Amino acid sequence: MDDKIVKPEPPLGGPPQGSRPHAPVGDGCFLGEEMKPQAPSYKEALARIKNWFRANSLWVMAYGTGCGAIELRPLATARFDMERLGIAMRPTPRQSNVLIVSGYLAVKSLKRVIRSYEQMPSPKWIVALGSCTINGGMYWDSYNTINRLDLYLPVDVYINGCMPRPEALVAGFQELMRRIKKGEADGWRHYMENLDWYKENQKKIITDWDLPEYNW
Amino acid sequence: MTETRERSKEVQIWFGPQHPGITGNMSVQTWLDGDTLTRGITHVGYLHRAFEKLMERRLYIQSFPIVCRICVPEPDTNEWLLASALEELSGLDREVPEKARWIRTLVLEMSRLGAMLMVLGGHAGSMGLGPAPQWMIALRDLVLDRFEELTGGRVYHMYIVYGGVRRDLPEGFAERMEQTLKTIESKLPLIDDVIFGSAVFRKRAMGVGVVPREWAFEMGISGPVIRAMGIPKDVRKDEPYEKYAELDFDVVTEEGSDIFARAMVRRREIQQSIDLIRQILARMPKEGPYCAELPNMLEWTIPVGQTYVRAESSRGEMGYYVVTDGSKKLRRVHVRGPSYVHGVSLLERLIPGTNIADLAPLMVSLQVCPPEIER
Amino acid sequence: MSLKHVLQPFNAWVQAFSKPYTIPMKDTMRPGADRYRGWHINDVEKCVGCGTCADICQNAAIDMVPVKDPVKGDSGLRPKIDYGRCCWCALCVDVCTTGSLGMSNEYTWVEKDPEKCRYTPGVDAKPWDGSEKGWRQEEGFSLIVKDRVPMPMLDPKERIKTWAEVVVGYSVEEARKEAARCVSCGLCVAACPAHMHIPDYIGAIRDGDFEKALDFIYDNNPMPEMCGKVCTRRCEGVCSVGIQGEPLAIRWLKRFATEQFEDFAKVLHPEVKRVGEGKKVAVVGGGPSGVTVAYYLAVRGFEVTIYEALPQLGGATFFGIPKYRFPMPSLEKQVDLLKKAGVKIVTDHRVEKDEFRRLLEENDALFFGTGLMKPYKLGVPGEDLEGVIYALDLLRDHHVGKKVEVGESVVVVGGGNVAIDASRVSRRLGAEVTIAYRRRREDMPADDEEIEDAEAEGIELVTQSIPLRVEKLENGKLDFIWGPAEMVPPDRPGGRPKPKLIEGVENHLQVDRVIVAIGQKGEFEWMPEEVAEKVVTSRGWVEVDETGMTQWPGIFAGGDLVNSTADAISAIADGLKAVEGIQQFTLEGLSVSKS
Amino acid sequence: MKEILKEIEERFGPIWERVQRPKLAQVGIEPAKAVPLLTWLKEHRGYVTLVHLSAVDWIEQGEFQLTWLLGNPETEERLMICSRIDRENPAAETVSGLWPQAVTYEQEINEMFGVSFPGSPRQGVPFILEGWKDIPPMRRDFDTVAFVEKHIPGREGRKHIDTRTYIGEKFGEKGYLHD
Amino acid sequence: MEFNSIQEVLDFAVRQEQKAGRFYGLMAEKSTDVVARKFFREMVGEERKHEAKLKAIKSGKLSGFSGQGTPQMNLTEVLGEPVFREDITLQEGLIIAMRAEKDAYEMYEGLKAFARDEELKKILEGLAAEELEHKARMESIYDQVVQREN
Repeated sequence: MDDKIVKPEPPLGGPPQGSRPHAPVGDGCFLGEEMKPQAPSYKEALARIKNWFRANSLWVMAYGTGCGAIELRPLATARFDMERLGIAMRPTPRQSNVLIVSGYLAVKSLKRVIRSYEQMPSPKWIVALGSCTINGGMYWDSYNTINRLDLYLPVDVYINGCMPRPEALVAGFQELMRRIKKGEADGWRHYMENLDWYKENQKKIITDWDLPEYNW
Repeated sequence: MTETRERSKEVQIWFGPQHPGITGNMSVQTWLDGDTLTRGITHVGYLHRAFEKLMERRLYIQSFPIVCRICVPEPDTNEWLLASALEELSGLDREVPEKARWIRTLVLEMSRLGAMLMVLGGHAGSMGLGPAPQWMIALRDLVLDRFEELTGGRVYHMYIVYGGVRRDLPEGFAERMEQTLKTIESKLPLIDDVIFGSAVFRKRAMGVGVVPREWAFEMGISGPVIRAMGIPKDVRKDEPYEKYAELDFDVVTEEGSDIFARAMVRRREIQQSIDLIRQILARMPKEGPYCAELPNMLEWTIPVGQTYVRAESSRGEMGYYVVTDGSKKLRRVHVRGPSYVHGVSLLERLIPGTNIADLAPLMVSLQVCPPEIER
Repeated sequence: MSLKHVLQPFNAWVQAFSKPYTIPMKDTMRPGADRYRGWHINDVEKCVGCGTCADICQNAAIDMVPVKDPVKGDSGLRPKIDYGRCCWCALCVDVCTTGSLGMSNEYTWVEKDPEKCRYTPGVDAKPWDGSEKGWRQEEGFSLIVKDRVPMPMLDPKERIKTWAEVVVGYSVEEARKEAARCVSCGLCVAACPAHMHIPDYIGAIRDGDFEKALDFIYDNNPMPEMCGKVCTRRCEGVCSVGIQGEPLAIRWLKRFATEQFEDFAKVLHPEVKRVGEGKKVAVVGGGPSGVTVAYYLAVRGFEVTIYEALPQLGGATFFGIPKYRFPMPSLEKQVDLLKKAGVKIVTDHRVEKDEFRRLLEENDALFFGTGLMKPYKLGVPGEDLEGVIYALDLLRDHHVGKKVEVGESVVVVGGGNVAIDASRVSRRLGAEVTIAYRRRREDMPADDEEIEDAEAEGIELVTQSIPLRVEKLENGKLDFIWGPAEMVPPDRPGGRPKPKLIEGVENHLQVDRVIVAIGQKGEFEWMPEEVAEKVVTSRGWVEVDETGMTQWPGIFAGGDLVNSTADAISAIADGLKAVEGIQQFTLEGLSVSKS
Repeated sequence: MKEILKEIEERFGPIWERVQRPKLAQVGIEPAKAVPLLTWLKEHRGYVTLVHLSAVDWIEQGEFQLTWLLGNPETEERLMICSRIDRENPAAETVSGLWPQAVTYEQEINEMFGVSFPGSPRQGVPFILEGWKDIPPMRRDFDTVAFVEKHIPGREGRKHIDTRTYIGEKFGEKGYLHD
Repeated sequence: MEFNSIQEVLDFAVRQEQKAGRFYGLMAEKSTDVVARKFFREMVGEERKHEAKLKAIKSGKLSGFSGQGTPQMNLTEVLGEPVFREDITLQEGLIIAMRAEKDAYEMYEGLKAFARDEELKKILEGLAAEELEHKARMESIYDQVVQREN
């Protein structure tokens, strides 16, 4: 597991510093033990190697939440072939560690996306495509789509474009891989630490809340 | 989920919205008796962005870019429908120049070709035939390159506008298009071998998901689904629009009305689109304006009126019911997509008795596009 | 399940030997197509900040942000694009009135911090700033209407035979069609000295609500029909639609709005507090500035009297401008409204020194806008010969109806509107006309449309000519002798280049009349000495502070005497300034009679 | 199209009609006679297909307009039957008996406009929206921007300047007839 | 007219300026047109300024003359020679002023011929240039005020 000790900077527009994390990180979370106080140096090297492997085998969950998913198809198939980058499409959240939010998110979809995201094993990353995830895009005045994704889910990389081309997606994935290798991409840890804040935002927008309270 | 589960041997499964087999973002709540489905309800709303509500808030020119987002694989039909509806209501259709009509027909056919390639890939993919979708999506990507060159955008073209189109054909477009068509044609026989020649596909497609003939007219079924029943219904022939009256092609029909027949109709329509594109490029006028003199788009008002325009999209008859009230904004627009009938009532009537493994191929064969259902 | 179908898929192995589709990794980043819609780029110099791109964007992705302070013709705002909203439809590029906004063909932008996904193209540096390729405006497609609705005009050949009005005026559909071209950016409001609500009244005309249009116009212009016919149209000079096309016909639309009503009083319902009850104001001079002060003070309850020396109100606009541009009845409706507002009008009444002193006693405030009524002389020998006359006198006599004789050929010295009017009047009186102007054609202060009309009517223009002297010939004609001039750079920045005489060369021109129209000056004989001493400057103008008050507290001034632009709308602007000044002055209990 | 319109006029009394295109005509009729007309057209005149059912909100006149679009497969002619119902507790007769797909249309119109179709199978069952507590959103008195401001936070940091008013302020544009 | 030292030349120039000042002062009282009156008063002030400048040069505070080099328009060749009248106008006043400056310029040019040594010549040239500068400024005012539309 990644043993970087530095406290992650809050997500932009995220909760105020020092908000009490839901449960001491580590217990109740799926993998439990990785948050030890001071790691000896060989752990540092081990972490870097793990990150390297992790970065070079990104498994993307096959869930096209928005219109950007259609540009994932040329990426997944022969023309741009993300296989050579080590990226593969996986059917279920249990087997994948990258969730692509490919554009707008209807409130109904947001509920399923949150559930899928929470079913993914840590470490997991979110790639947000297009302008709809940043500030609402074309549907900024629609009563059924969310305007800012980073209020509900921690986003590691934004790929801009409406919709971003396969080449832009390749650049985006390479950026994600670089950030993972450097150990910077830790949106999932931030989600765990500020679960209250995220849950509170999610409940505000999802009216018929019937999701579990914990991050399983 | 919250339904209380009576004690019965029936099992309830949610198929989607996160499922590799689903076509787009919808879910089918199914009740199973062993392997065969006894009942199914379609749930949509996962991609609802309230287009019609938004378009009531936008000027006419501002509704033009949002419309192509309704159906992603084939955006141009939407653009054309809104353009021709408002042209008819405002009287601008008399001024659309000749060349614009030809370019519009070309764009519509290219868009059909791209959508058909992807759906045929979906047919194979839903039955696990790995290589076919790889090739089909790659061929579709070649068509997208031509679109990028012509319209400035890969998937969303925002190109067919009121009064004509936004830009002229770039130089050498016809040659490059011919080159793309040749590449696609060279791959088609190979695709026939892999899909229609494969025993797996034939066994799992023939005789499965049969749509009875008598449902056809009553339910308003259209597109490849009705043509697979042997009924030659095609809007481009029934109510020819743009330049289709001057093109010679005949409606592709198959017998059997099962998944195999529908796939075969789509396969032959790919060839039909390729021939049509060649005809259009041959008869495309060289010079002439490509757009009419538009009024000041920030202040364009259309007199009161209502109309219903329809076009043949790859999934079937797509129509726009547009009502204007004399102001600068639409009073109402209702997008009638073919999937509204195919994906909900027809699918729910076909589900009882089919095997759970055949649900995905059945949905792909009906070419259900969820954003059309909930818009 | 025949064997054929089991084996047939294996044909796929053929594909193993053909060329792969996959694009090699090194050139995955293919450049976008030539007209690809990528990130925005903007030529910040060409852009005038009209905000039309922000209006058309349906995602409200464009905010206009101030980049430099606003000047006439440039609002100083520049579009800032929010890529959390943009959908790359490029409508902003196609609607751009100056063609400065474009799109590059770059498409890659990966960002960690969503706040950074906003920038002002052309101001914030971006790697794709200089890209030539990408979506640009093109000739064959335009979202705004560039050509003006043609205005029916009399044919040049016919109009020199008659005194009928040259500009016929728009019909209702033509006016509404022309008004529909407006993108209501507001640049014209800045250029107009009176800052009229131009986009609002054009919008009202477009919607067919002519009452509202007239109400907007009358909100800060009491002589709209006059402005609708003879204004110098600085607003049309900065109209954003006019940058790549023809500007809106703002002047003719104003005139159209006034032509729809016979009695303005029925249409206008001013709701202004009547603060001036019991206060008396005298206005000397019935020109545009005087009428403005009179009307807007009368509406506020002041008791206003106008003293006009000539038989009709209107000042220079009425007497200086001939009938074919400004027919006599054009002022009736406006003067009628003045009377209905309670203004007492005394015409044919030249205020002299002692009456001026009496007015100072009786009134709380006094406004004078007597304009420049005396012509400057040529100053060359031979000027006092019998054939040399002054343009102002010619126009006034002709206007009042006196018989004016100009003979067959005439030379008009000067390049302003007065010169052009004098030459077109002489043309209509049957003379061959030549205009002698000292500088170049582009320096001519006259309205360029007027110059074109004049040339269309067969008037010859001689530029860079300095008059030397006038001599009497035996056959009774005059010999107008002039020398060529070379241009010398101006001494103060922004000034006009100055003509310098080239000695030794003399050109002769035989004419019946020499009409002098080189400039006008104010006349102060009627003003008491003690007032003139305080008020008049050594250049013959009148100095006023920002409220329009002269050095003498309580005496206000405006019009050509005060401002240097010397056109009707600037006079009205001075009038409006004085209205505020007088209202403030009298409300503070001060009175000119006491000081 | 003319004959069918004349026939409808005779059988069903005063109607408003207009031929929009050679193969598309519009008929306006009172709500009570709408479904009988639809049934008659389906049974006896070959207009077998219900292409779509839509609702239009004429809030100014306080009415909803329901539009049934019927298609005749043989002659490919289309007939648009429109009828106006009152906006206060709107209700209309169901056609789900004639056409199975009408169930979905009626369910959506019920959810989006609040028009109830007594007797239609899935009335009140949410079709598109989930956990919706506000008034039916497609009604024109539902303001989507106000809803978004209240419930869906966006990204701050943007200030909208309207060039028209900005120039007016900067150059001191003033009116003298109204305070 | 023999000068044998710079001081003498400067004294002569100062006397000229004073004479011009009195000449304008006289015209200021007599003319009835308020604009002309104000213009002549302004010219009186102008001449006094020149005088002060010459005195400053005499007393060594100022080093020399700084001509701005306003472009000449030789209007004086073209315009007539108006004579002073009670009701003289600003236009004629300007022409009179231009002519006076031109005469002063020609006078200093003429004196240059008599100057014996280089020093004297330079001072006279400076004075001539100064007068020429004043004439050019008069011409520019004339062009601005009178020739507004020409």
